[in-house]
Amino acid sequence: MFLNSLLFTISANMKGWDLFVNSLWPMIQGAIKGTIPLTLISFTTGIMLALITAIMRLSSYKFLTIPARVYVSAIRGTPMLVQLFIVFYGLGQLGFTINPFPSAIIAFSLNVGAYASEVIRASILSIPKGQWEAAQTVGMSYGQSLRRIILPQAARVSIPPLSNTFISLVKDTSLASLILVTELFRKSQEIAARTYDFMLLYVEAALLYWVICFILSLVQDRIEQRLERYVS
Amino acid sequence: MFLNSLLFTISANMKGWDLFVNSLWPMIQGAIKGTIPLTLISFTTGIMLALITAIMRLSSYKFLTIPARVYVSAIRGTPMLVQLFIVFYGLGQLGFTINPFPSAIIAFSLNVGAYASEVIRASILSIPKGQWEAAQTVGMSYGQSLRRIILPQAARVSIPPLSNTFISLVKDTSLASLILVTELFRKSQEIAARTYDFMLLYVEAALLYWVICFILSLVQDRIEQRLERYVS
Amino acid sequence: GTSDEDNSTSNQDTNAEGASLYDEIMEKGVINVGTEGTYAPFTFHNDEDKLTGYDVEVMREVAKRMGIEVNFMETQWDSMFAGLNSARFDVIANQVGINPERKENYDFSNPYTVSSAVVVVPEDNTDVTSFDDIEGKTSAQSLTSNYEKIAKEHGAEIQGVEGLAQAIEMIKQGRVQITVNDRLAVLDYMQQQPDAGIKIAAQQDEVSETAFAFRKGNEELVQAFNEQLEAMKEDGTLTEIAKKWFGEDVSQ
Amino acid sequence: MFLSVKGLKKAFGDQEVLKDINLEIERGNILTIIGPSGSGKTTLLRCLNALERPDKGTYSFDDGLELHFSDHIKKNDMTRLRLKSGMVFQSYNLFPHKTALENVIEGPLIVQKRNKDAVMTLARDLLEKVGLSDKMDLYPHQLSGGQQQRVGIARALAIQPELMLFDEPTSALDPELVGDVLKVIKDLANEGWTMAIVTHELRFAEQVSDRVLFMDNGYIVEQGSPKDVLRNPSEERTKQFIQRIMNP
Amino acid sequence: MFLSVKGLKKAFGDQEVLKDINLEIERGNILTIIGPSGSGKTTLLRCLNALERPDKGTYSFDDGLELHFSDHIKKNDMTRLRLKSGMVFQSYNLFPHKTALENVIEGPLIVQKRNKDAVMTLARDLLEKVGLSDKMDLYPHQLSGGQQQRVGIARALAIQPELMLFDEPTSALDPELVGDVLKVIKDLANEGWTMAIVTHELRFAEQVSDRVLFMDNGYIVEQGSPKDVLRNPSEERTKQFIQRIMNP
Ligand SMILES: Nc1ncnc2c1ncn2[C@@H]1O[C@H](COP(=O)(O)OP(=O)(O)OP(=O)(O)O)[C@@H](O)[C@H]1O
Ligand SMILES: Nc1ncnc2c1ncn2[C@@H]1O[C@H](COP(=O)(O)OP(=O)(O)OP(=O)(O)O)[C@@H](O)[C@H]1O
Ligand SMILES: [Mg+2]
Ligand SMILES: [Mg+2]
Repeated sequence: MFLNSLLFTISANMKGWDLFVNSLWPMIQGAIKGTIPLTLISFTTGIMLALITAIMRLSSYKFLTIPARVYVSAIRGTPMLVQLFIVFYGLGQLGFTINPFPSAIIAFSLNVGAYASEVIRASILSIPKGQWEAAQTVGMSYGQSLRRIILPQAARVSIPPLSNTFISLVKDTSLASLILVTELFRKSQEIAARTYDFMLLYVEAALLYWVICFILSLVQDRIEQRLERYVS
Repeated sequence: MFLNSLLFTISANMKGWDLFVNSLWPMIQGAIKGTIPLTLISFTTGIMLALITAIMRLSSYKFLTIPARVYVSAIRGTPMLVQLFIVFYGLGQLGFTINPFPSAIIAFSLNVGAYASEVIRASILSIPKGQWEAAQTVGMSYGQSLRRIILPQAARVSIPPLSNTFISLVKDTSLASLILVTELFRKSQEIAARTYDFMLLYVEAALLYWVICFILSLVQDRIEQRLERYVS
Repeated sequence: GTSDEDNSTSNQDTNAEGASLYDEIMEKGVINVGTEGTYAPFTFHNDEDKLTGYDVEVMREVAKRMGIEVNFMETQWDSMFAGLNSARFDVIANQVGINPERKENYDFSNPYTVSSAVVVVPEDNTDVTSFDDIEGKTSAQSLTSNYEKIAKEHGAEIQGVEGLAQAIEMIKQGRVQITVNDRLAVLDYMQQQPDAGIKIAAQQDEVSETAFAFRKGNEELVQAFNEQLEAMKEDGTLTEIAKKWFGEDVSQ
Repeated sequence: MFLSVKGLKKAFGDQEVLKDINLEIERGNILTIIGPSGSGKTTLLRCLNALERPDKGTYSFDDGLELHFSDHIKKNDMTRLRLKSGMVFQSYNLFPHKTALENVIEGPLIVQKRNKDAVMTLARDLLEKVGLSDKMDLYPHQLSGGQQQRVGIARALAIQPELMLFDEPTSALDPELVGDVLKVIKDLANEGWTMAIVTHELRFAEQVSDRVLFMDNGYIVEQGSPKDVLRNPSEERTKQFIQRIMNP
Repeated sequence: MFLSVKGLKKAFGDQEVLKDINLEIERGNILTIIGPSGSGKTTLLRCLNALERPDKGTYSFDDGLELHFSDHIKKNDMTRLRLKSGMVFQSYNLFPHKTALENVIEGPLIVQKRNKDAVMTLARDLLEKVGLSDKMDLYPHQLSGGQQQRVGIARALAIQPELMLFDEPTSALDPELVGDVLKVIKDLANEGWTMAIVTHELRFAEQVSDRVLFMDNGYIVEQGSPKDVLRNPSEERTKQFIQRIMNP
């Protein structure tokens, strides 16, 4: 019903439709230049950070677990927006001036690192102890067991929750406009500022995000299927 | 190092410290009047919505699964901000004018409902098939099995991921300021707008969020322990 | 009191050799300017997606006359002063209204816009004809703006919104009765959205002035801006730019 | 004749798991089902309990209930069928969030809505019967496998079924714990319960059964008295199977 | 004497699981360990394989390696100890993301870094020895339990240990599949491997062992030739145990 009315509002109003069509390309450009590279780079580095953090938290040394815990707790406990501000403006006030795009990458990677580390930790813990022991009995060291036996199995378990983190990240990148990075949502705001039709443009942005997330979920399915290969 | 410099900046600057102290109480009020009730109410209704959605998705009837899938996909695929705008301004344009606070509750509940439904669905699926069958053999109907056997066990599995959703919600409520609800973050912005010290006030807001999340994680631990009661 | 004196006179404005910000800018030949890019017709993106608007053009002209390039850095109003404080920008060109509080924390150039506050009401409204009539009415305002203060001073209840478009949407939906805003911005809105069903019900007598905002302690830079602005006033360039955007001279 | 099954067929997708099953169970009799892995023993029990819906075939009970699975079956008849039998699983499947006692009362109290006091008395009696009167308030994870399986038996008995079904009730147990469970089943046999038991404990089968049934590949290959089937099997496949189990 | 164990002790927290274990294993001999659940059999094997670190006691090997567990043990010595034995688990513990062949080559190739061609030949030979030459490229979930266990044996053999340890290698298997695995173990016995086997298959123990060891409650209650321990146990506890297993 709502959607109907909305479509009606849009189509009854040819100006609205024109605006919709004309703003599509700038927004897609915003996605291609901002949203997508931000997401991909931050996710990749974030996952590596997450892996290190997860392994630190699983260690039996306090001097490794405590920093990992504090990091995870601080990042998960505070708003993304503030993290961006601290990296960009806060470090700037203290004399470390980092450009917008790398600042965004740092903040988002730290964010992904914290959330994903919990996922990875849980997935490592979910692998039966027998797998560690079997690896040990064929002579593997901790690192070898982790790399060759545990992580490949943990990967399968962690794909669905990691894809949640990923999808959240796609949308969180819209915050990057606060620190001068132009992306999809910023584009919609720019156009809305000119035309004052913010509802239409925000809904359009939302649809684009949806499309991106949908495509990503297809990719997720593919990866999951590949990893399912070896389980019944 | 960063924290050190920050503390130094703050403490070397007694005016900054005064501002920090003076703004604490308004922000806490914002938390008590906005952040916390918004979070609690939205989470409660969201969980109920999530339960219904999860059960719909698990059904074998397309006319139940498809709406549930679309709902989950649409909400997870689009930014929270836009969802808030649609409920508040969008429905308003169509003639359904809802006040800010209830609008925020609706939008956040819908959001929690989508994210949590996936968690609940996964936790229901994680309960061994044997439990369904055992319930069936003592004569239980689908509803009875679900209520008395499956959900109590699924609850235990779903606490950690649901607490993620919850913690995200705490911070997402800051978006409610965009539709006129005054909460913690809005307070920090208001004070910052007056004093121009955005960094200090945002960091202060972040610390408050962290405290809230920390307290919530203690509550989570308690609940988990209670539910662990019956497993070794 | 605020902490900004310390920030604004902080180490970043003179480098190790003691060169001032002005010297630095002139040497590099580029100035970093903070602006929203989403505030039409002052600073926004046109159909070709190019940053433009009154403030943007004035800024460009000033820089051209100083013989330097402009590097616009676009961010939201919320982080505008954070960007200035942390030396991300050297100046803000974004219709920053001059008021005593801000003056305590920042330096201002001479004003380049003179406007006034107006009250916007639904087209069919008849009971608001002056600023005195808004007492007790609910007004949608951007909480960090000058206009919020004006509305409050006249006894209106405040509802916070994100910008003018949202404020007017609130009026259209009957959630609030009025909004107080900048006359020029409202005129632009009414030109873009002629069917909006709103009108200007009253205009303040006192004028409000907006200017470029700088961190404190950069008199040399402010001075340089003022020289160029004066020159632009004298040779009519400023008036020309104003007329291009507003059809009238809003610069004085 | 308590139950007579005719022409029972069940396939999962393309795979025919039960191909043409005909059998009869007398009231008070004990039927043991043996056979190699994958031969369909579990599926047969599950069909008897309505956990799986057969594709074809007929059940006729002595109280007049008749189910023709080629036709549509009324929901009500499926429920009647289900409550005729109690099922004991290989892996116990106790409710982990409920104590032993709560596991037992769940059926009669919640489903059958019987009087609470009566149910409590019944449950206590049953738990005593299986030798667990001192473990009633423990959770499943606090019990050994053998104790859990005995709770499982009490839980199945509590709905007062006419037929008890056991699917390899001891095969998940430590060898030393097997005895306790088999003893409970023997006691039930002596009390005159009607039972169908899938088991690999051939010695036990010999002692307790009235009738032994050997399945292979979805068919009943041979059935008869324990002595006939276990000591003097007439089919080659049966001989082989018994040989392999007795002397691994 | 391949290995002599003296005064072995192991506790988990307060609970003493191995209390004072003394035993000897001769090269080429087969030692069977029997005993009730929880008596410490698995823990003993795990201590021999260094999966658990003993609290006290001494291991002396015939090649001169000596470990005194009261003292600090060099990491290098623990590694030497671990590679002396191959472990076969009750629940197989195959690597599910690797094929049968990959499971077998993992140890020699990755850990011992032996020549790839040699390792492949070795792995193929081993899989053939356990009767799986046609299943090399299947994943564990595509194999039956008995087949998985045989891959487990091949995997343990591949690191070419001097001692093979088996922890109830058939107790998770369907009765019919037990035979195949026991046959493989018998073949290894005939080839002269040194082995320690925990099992509940007393008949098999009798056939294959040189020495049987009965554990209870963390102690070795009785040990000797299979005939002595299984047919004429001198201790009451042993008699009881054998009685219960043989006639459940
Ligand atoms: N739900 C199902 N879906 C598909 N195939 C099934 C299903 N249940 C059982 N089967 C198949 O039906 C066949 C018979 O299975 P069933 O469990 O009845 O054998 P069984 O005689 O009980 O064996 P076991 O002694 O191993 O328990 C097997 O090949 C099995 O894979
Ligand atoms: N990692 C551990 N932590 C604490 N207790 C343990 C651990 N491993 C074993 N135990 C305890 O040690 C005792 C001996 O266990 P073990 O597994 O060695 O017995 P077992 O003889 O192999 O029994 P089973 O026949 O059931 O396999 C048991 O009481 C067990 O609960
Ligand atoms: Mg079965
Ligand atoms: Mg054991």
